[in-house]
Amino acid sequence: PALIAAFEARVAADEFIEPKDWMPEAYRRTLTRQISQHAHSEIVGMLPEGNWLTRAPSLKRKAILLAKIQDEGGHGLYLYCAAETLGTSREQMIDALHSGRAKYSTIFNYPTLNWADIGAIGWLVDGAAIMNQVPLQRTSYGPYARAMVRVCKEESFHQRQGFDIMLAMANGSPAQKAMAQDALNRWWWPSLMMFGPSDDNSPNTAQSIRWRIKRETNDELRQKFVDATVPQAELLGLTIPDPALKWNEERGHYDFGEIEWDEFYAVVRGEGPTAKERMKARRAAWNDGAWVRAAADAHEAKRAARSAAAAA
Amino acid sequence: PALIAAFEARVAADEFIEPKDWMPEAYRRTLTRQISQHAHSEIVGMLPEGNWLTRAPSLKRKAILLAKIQDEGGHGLYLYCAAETLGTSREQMIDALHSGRAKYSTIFNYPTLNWADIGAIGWLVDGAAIMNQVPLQRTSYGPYARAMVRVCKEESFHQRQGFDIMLAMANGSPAQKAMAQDALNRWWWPSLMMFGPSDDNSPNTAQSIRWRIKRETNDELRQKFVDATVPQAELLGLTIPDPALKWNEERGHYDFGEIEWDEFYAVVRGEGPTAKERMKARRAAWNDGAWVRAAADAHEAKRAARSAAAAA
Amino acid sequence: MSDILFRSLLELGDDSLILAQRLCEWCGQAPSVEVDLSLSNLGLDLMGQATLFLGYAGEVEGKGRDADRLAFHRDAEQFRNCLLVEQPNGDFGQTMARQFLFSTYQLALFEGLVGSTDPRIAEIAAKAVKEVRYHADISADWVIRLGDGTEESHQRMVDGFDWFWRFIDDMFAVDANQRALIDQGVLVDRAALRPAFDARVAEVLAEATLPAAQPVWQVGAGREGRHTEHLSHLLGVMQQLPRAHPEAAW
Amino acid sequence: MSDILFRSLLELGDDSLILAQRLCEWCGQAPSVEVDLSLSNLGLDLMGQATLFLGYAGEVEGKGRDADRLAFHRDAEQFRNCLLVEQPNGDFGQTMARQFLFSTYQLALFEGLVGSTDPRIAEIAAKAVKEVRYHADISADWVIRLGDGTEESHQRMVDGFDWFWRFIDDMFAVDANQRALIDQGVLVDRAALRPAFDARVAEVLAEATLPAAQPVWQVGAGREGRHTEHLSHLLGVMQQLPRAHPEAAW
Repeated sequence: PALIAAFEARVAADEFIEPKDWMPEAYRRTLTRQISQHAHSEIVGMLPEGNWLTRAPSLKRKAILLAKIQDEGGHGLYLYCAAETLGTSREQMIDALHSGRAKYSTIFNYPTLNWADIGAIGWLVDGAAIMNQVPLQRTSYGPYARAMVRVCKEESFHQRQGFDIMLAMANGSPAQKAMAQDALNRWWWPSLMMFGPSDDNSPNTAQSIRWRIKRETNDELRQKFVDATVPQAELLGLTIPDPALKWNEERGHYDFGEIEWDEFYAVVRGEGPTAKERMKARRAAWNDGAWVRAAADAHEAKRAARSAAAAA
Repeated sequence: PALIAAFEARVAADEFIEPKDWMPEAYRRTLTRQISQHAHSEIVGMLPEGNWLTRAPSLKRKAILLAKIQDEGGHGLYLYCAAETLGTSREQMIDALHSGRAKYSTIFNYPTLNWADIGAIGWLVDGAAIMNQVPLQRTSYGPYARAMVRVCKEESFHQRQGFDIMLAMANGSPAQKAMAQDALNRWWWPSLMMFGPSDDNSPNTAQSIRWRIKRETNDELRQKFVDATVPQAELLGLTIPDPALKWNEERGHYDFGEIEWDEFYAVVRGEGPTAKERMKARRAAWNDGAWVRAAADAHEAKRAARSAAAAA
Repeated sequence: MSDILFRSLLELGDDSLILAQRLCEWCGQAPSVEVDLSLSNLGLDLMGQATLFLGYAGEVEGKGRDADRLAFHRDAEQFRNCLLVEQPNGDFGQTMARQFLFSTYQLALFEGLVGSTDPRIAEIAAKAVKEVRYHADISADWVIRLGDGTEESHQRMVDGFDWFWRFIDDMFAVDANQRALIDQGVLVDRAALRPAFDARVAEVLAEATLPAAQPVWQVGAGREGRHTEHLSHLLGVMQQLPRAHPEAAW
Repeated sequence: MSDILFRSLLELGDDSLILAQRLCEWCGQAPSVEVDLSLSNLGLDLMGQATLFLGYAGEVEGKGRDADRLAFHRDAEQFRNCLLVEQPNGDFGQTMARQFLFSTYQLALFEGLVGSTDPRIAEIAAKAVKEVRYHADISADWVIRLGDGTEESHQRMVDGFDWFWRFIDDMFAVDANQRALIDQGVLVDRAALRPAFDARVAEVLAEATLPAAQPVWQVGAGREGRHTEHLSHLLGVMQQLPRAHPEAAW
């Protein structure tokens, strides 16, 4: 209890908790779940964009997309490392992902159907991720906070690249503009869902805020995202697919329609439109690569044995 | 020896030998090799055309091509059946194919690189096959001869369809005409190789002719093919890629250049440009389908057991 | 009204076309030569249906597009096929699961369309219904054979069907704009076919010793042009040549 | 002469472009995240080279085609890449065998082109040679690691290399028309690079405990636009969008 009190005081004083520091088990568990889920999201998130990498329509767009996906893999690595400092190995985390015990962001269970989806992902999905992640740069767990500093810097770059694709298409041929609008129609609601259940249905929020794992509620972040994004859509000349959307002078915010929570919970359960494809791809990559990882280990062992023999 | 004499007399009298008749072991062996090789050629021959089936440029062409490939599969089946009457099972023959002991026509180890190749295969490859096969309708082994009657009828249909593709492309856009010429350039020499080594290097020909397994020599058939095909190329307005090609008034035949026998023997050895792809595809189909064949057998056994139990 | 009829004919033609294209991918790859030929038969029937429905669709549209133009020069979001038929082949079991679900649906549909008040539709359906009855039978046979075969084949069929349960409602979806054509007897109300479909599926799954259809979140809306990621890949292959040479005749 | 230079620049650009496209296919599928990132690095380098060489090719041609036009609007027979780079990825071992063979060749080539009398070529090569030195090293490391790893990985490397031995001469082929440019020091005589290539390959294979290069019939002639069946499939994917919307800017 003295330990707990000291811990809570440090957190309240906005000090960073470091791996070697004492921390409550629930804090460790919550953080491990959150960071590994975030890491998995980066890795699974490579797939919907990878779906268009081989079909990117210009050399420049292809190179930018490849570099972006590479950044996501890099983020996944930092985050796995951050989570490992809490005592769970990467293998364990990956196993939890492949067996369906661990989650990843629901957004990546939606399909990428045309090239504008790559723009929409950068603009909306990375945009929403930034809203979620900027406060995490000040999260109470040091390794996580430091990983997020790096992640956030790259994400805002990705968001601008995505917006740039949307801009080119919104100002392109009628077919391109139609693709851009279609992408917005399909990605808008899933992006709003990225902030999680509404505050009424998010029982852990208070605890997470007290521990400075979160710093704002789901609904607060969602509102921020809507407020920031609507003017961007106007700039693009695209229509957000929500008839209830309108500026509320009194609140100083946009009002917007109700999310289809049935769909949200189905996707969380793993029944999203593209969930089977995503898990199949991840499992196949992992299983197909098993012989490579085993060979690398075997070679390393041989090499070490030879060095030892030479030294003896 | 009396048996041999009687056998040779029947063959010389153009009677059919039937499965239950006595026949020399060498005759049985030669025929088994030839018929199974022919069957394998039909089955492997589905692959180069299958390479363009999913990309056929019109609904009509796609349907015609699918039906054609289906015919080839059918030919493979008749021929496997004919070979089975000589005492070798289909499994054994397929195993010989997959292990590389059995051969198939060298022509199918060349790639199909554009849609005109589908035309060229019909026109040239089926054309050459017909030259080879028409005499086999009178071959001495009854089941083989009867299979060839059916095969030949369909092949000449295929040849006309192939010529029709060439005609459409030769009269099409400049790009289409270029594809047609390119296809002819690539398929001409391999088609001439289909008739096998020159008579000087074909030691078994005499025996095969005596047994009425063959009825004309390789070089005779090759000359027939050239004589028949040159005017067709002229009709198409395409150029046969052989500077030595010219009409020889005296012989009453076309003279033509020397085949690259090094290449021929390399392809026979299994080093053709697309040989690895073909064998990989066949082995994969067979291995991937093992569970299906096993399940069908298991189900059949269960069903039989249930019938027996019901009858008891 | 003619644009609704056009769209409805696209639904019919695209279903057959896309599934035929998937079956073409099997060519030369099937578990035995006999199965190869059998899959080609299904493919040829479906291609014939597609040609007739798309040809009629082009006439109804009246903009000079023939069946080839419609097949080879539309983007994915303009296709109106159900999501089921565009799903990848997977293994042979998965292909047969897909075929059984689709042919069972299509048989019920065509049995209805034989009585369409549109004589062209009735005529196409009358020809196709015999073909489809065979498709439904042969695929049901395979489902039973593989479901009640070996342990491995049973598991593969469970996994095979598992891929598809999310796409069943989509197959039966009816657009509000199609109501008038249904009322006129031009189209069949697909929703009304559902109970018979469910019963037949349950019957075959039971005989195959396979678990019943799984109640999972249903993914829409192929009929509105929102597809899965697989369709644009399929079209990329199918349309490669006509798109590269848009004005050529073949 | 400028059409020979154009063609030669296509050879350089297409090699890098096609191999980059193959590496893109690995994205999200590699044996580990680290390997995924490493393959992306190679792909990005190659894509950069392709952009520079094809851009220069377009300038030399002088018909207003830029690098994108050349990459996305040529048919297979107009591509001048060697056959090796268009081969399918196979498993990771096969991909590394291909990379090792190609990067070893490309390193020798670019080391020569750094001294090209054409300043644009020299400049591109000077930038690229550092990248390619890394590619050659990292792929040699993998060949050794996997060749001298487990029994399974050893066999997979044997099979992996086996796919490629027929394409080695093709990589080094020189067209008679290119002689003048070689004599002027614009291009490198690829044939002259062969002994060093053979020696390096032999050295790495030996360290990897793998059998030496197999003397098989050599298949030509990618440099003349006669490819394997794989290239048109690759291009169908790569060019799908620009071909469907030929006038769009992205």
